[in-house]
Amino acid sequence: MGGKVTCTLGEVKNRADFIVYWGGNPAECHPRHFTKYTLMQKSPFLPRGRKDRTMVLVDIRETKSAKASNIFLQVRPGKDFELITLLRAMIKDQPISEAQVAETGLTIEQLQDFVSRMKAAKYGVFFFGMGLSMTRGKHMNSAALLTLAAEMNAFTKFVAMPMRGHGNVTGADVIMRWQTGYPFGISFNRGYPRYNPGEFSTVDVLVRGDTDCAFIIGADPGATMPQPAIDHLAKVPTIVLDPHVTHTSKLARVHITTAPAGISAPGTAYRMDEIPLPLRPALKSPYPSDEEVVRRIKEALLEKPDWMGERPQMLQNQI
Amino acid sequence: MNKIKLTLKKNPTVVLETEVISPDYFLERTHEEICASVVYHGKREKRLDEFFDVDGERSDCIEIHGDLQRVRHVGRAMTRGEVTIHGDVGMHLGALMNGGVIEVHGNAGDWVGGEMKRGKIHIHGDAGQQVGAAYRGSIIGMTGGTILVDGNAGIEVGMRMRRGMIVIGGAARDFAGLQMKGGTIVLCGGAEIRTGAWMQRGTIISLKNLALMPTFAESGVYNPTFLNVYSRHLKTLGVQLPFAEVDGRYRRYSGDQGVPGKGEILIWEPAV
Amino acid sequence: MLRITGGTIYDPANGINGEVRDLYVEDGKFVSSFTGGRTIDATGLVIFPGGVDVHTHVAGGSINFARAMTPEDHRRTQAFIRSQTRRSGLGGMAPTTFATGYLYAGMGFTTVNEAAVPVLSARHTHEEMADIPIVDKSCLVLMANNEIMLDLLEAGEYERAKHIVAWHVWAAKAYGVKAVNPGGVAAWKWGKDANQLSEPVEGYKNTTPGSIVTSLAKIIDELGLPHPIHLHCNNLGAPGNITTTLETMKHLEGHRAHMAHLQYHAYGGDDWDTMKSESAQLAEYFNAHPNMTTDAGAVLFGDTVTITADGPWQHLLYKLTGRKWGNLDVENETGCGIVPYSYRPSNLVNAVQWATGLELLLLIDDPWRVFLSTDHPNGACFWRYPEIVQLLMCADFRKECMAGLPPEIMNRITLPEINREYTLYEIATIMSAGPARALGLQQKGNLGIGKDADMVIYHSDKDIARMFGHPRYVIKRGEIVIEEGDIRETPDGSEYLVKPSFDPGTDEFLRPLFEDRYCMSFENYPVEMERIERPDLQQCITTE
Amino acid sequence: MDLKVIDHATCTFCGCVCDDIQLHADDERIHQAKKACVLGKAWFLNHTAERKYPDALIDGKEATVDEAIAAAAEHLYQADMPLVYGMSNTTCEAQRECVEMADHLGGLLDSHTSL
Repeated sequence: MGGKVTCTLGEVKNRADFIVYWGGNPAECHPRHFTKYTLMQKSPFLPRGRKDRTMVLVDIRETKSAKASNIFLQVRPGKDFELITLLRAMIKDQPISEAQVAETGLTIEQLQDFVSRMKAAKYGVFFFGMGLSMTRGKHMNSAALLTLAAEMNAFTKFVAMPMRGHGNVTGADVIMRWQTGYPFGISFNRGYPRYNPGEFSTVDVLVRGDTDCAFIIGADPGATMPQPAIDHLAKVPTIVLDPHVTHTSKLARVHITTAPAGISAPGTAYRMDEIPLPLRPALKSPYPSDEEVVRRIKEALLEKPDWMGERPQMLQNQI
Repeated sequence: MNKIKLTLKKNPTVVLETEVISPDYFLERTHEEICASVVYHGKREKRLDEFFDVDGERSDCIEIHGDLQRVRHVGRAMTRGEVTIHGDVGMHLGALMNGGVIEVHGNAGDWVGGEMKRGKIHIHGDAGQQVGAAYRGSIIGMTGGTILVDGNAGIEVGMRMRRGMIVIGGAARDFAGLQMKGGTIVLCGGAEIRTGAWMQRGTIISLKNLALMPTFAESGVYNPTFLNVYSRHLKTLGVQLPFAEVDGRYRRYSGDQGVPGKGEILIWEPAV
Repeated sequence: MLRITGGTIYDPANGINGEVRDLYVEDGKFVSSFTGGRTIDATGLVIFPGGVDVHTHVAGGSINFARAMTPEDHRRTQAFIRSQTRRSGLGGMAPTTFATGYLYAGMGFTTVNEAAVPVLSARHTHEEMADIPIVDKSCLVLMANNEIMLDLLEAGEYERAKHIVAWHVWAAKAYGVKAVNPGGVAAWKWGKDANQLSEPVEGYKNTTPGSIVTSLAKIIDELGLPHPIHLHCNNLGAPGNITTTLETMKHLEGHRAHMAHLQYHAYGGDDWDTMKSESAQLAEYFNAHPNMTTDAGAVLFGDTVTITADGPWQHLLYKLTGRKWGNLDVENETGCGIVPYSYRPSNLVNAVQWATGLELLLLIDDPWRVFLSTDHPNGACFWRYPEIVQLLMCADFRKECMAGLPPEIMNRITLPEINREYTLYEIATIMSAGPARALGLQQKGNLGIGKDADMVIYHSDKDIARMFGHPRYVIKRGEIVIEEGDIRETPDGSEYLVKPSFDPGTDEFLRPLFEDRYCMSFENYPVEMERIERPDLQQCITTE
Repeated sequence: MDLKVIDHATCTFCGCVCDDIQLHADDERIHQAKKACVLGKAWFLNHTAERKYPDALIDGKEATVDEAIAAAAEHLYQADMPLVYGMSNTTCEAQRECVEMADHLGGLLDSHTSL
């Protein structure tokens, strides 16, 4: 069934001697990842720093990150899932032939070498990026790598972590989990949280036209989502909170300019390994913070008549 | 036969959740009670008759007319009776079903027969994603019953299913039989990629050639007698499964080695 | 102002055992009397001080990780629907924060102690605790595998280590110190475990799990933390671990200590096939050593999710069950493993665990030293405590349950020979007065004048599980929060903190080590006081 | 002019959330972001305290924040299935308000993760 085996970045800094980046380009997208956490740091366990660590990059093209790596494995586009599943078989000594490996674009020797290095590692870590999680297969590609990491623990210590982009998306994930039990893709329409990505995830909701009012904060779907989704945002009343007038603001009925987080709005943000950090704003903004605006909208809503009516306090059987 | 007829009279503007449209729920209820059944239009509680004309009462035989694409959870957890839909229908049709029959003259949305236990669902058109699949985080999908889809189906057909049968008349998309633990999937029109990925046990039969995962190993040709039995069973469902040696043979693959699993995929090779 | 008249009162802290008395509440505290105000007629009803959970996991990185791993459980559990004044929530194995408050209060608990806070995720833990309504809270910071402290102990710098511990307690805004598997988590990070109390910890020459335990207990006593060392021993859950547990207890002589979830540390046998309960032997030692308190960590049959900072144990469970597994290693201190698990009566190991928890509760004589817990969610979910109360109060019911166990269990447990039945007074002790005293929370678990007016009013009922699962009223600081199962109010609870004194130079000493070992700025680590909602600073004490 | 120096500032541009940045700022803008990477520098230096945009827009026309809050609340209140989406580039404090609002609205709640 697999699972999720992960750690904080300090563990990587102190212990990881085998670091795999899969489908990501940290050199350009997370520029300090190498220096702060993975490659360059020395620790009592890895006194020679970079020399004590091996880095592998698995990607479909040779990005700038390949220069930093000891080993670059160029996987054929769309074959990550197959490659990871082959590795799952190989670590368990299943017979795998050259012919089976061919479609991944790699050789059996490359995979055997990779497997033996993984097993020889004292502390291995997979970091995976959008090249894995956003290509065909999506969450199953991530699940595959998480499962491989979990299974590697039969041989040595191994963990996996997504390379989250976009500032504080991790914070949203963490907070939704403690308040609702679920990380994203939630509906409260029955009065309690329900979860079903594909059903309640935003692109699907917008493309099917399942919402009649959209509140957008800290994101610009008008610039990033598929056109049918954007069309629906333009069709329904859309409300945007953002430090800039964005693409989405331009098709929205209401835009409110807010102070940018960490620049002029204080608060907390979670790092990709779910460690919270305080923000220390340097500027005073002429605009209110997101926090203040959302609170005031919420208060305005509370002043309106209750639309929900009598419902039981608790349900034993959810839908 | 006594029957309850529902006709959609007002199109929902957002999703309409109608788990009350179920033989078990309607069976002991009067016309007025059925009309007053609570449905959810988005977040708002509404009466069923705000959206449907209701004809009949106290029956476990339900006939529905209209475009129900936005109508979800029809026949949820039903244990008996019949639901017949003339038109398209939305997600979770017959999810957690434990008996009875659902027939759709049209297309169905995602999660048809999700985690169903017993009964039969027949979609004459296409079905969405996750036919007979497990919901997020569940270890087990469908555990029994039959799902027939005459048209095409989306990704993750029969994901984590343990028992039962799914027949896709057209083509399935990616990950058919993902993490399957048992049961049978018949793919009459083949499938896109990653069929049988991470399967532990169970059987996938494809009448069209498949691009298989590299972690499936060929283990011979096969004309097993049990396919004869399958074939006869499928015939009663209106599905033709070839099994005579003169017509061709099945190539057998086992996997998924990544697990490692003992599932099998049988691919039909017609005689030249 | 609220007066409760005619109730039968069980208030062990004041030696009141089933006497009919009136209670008066003003400004959230008990007072001697007044006139006017609202009256609750409690004639024929039973009154306890509000429940106190000394050891639970309800907030922070690990339980939140468990929530992420169990969406299937969230779907099948009870759902709390939001109202104009109340947030929605889901119960189950790892309830959401809001539901955690509703469920605890719903069975009469008004104070909970979150038992494991990794140094780095203290800020996160406090944010979650702020979202647990109704109950008052405290939390314990994990120290026993802190590499900076271990290095100091290795170098013989005991005083400095003490300052480091005190600094961490305050930086984490914790109430005490939890020690998990001393030395073992550090080893686990290399895929190993520390099993022998006297063998040096991986990477050290002199420091052993035993020496860590003794030093930390001494440090905590000298700092005067109101709650002693809260110890999760090595070798959790392993057959034959009684030896480790007894040896650990010997290392604690002369110090106060709270032994967490003792059930998991009371096994004999050599392997899973021969595993048996050694609760009698353990209870005998424990009874003779009043320096210790413990909580049961009882197991109930059914589904749960196991989640502990004991990574090695969790990996073993994963291998045994083949189910989902999560693991989260936090730098320099802790790792936590998460595995969904079902305890089944037909499984011999589970049956032994079930019996062991009850045996400890029944064989430890002094109810002031053994407390009700399931190590939520490890042994069972906290909202199943009423079932344990029933098992403790009804020997016949226990016998009924034992009839369903595999016959070969009988020479592995002593439960069938125990006829003790808890009285209401004793239940009030293990559920409220005792844990409050062990935590050093003098205003809790006590219906005396001036104490916090937290109480629970039960119907007198022969069906014990129903009586304790469905109180008539639950009153938190004088406010009726639950009435006949309905959630009336959801006030915010306080958070208890302590500020042990440490050398002001500790910051300067720690900064370079911290920045070397950790991956965040030293200045960004300590949780600011203003981040704590309703802080309640407790005084340190003098111990002899 | 003397610049104000902020130590241990936190950059929220990417998921690394580096918290060792030293910012040098006047009242208007950040002039230096020491230790920040090229992406972080751009992030810090491109935001200013200027009033570059109107406080709020309603149907494309400038409005006050009060008016916009009232309009937003009314749209959300009237909706049968409102959606709250995004929450990447904002603080946890704002995210908590968003989750509470979605809970109260009985709506959909989703983040960037679902993409």
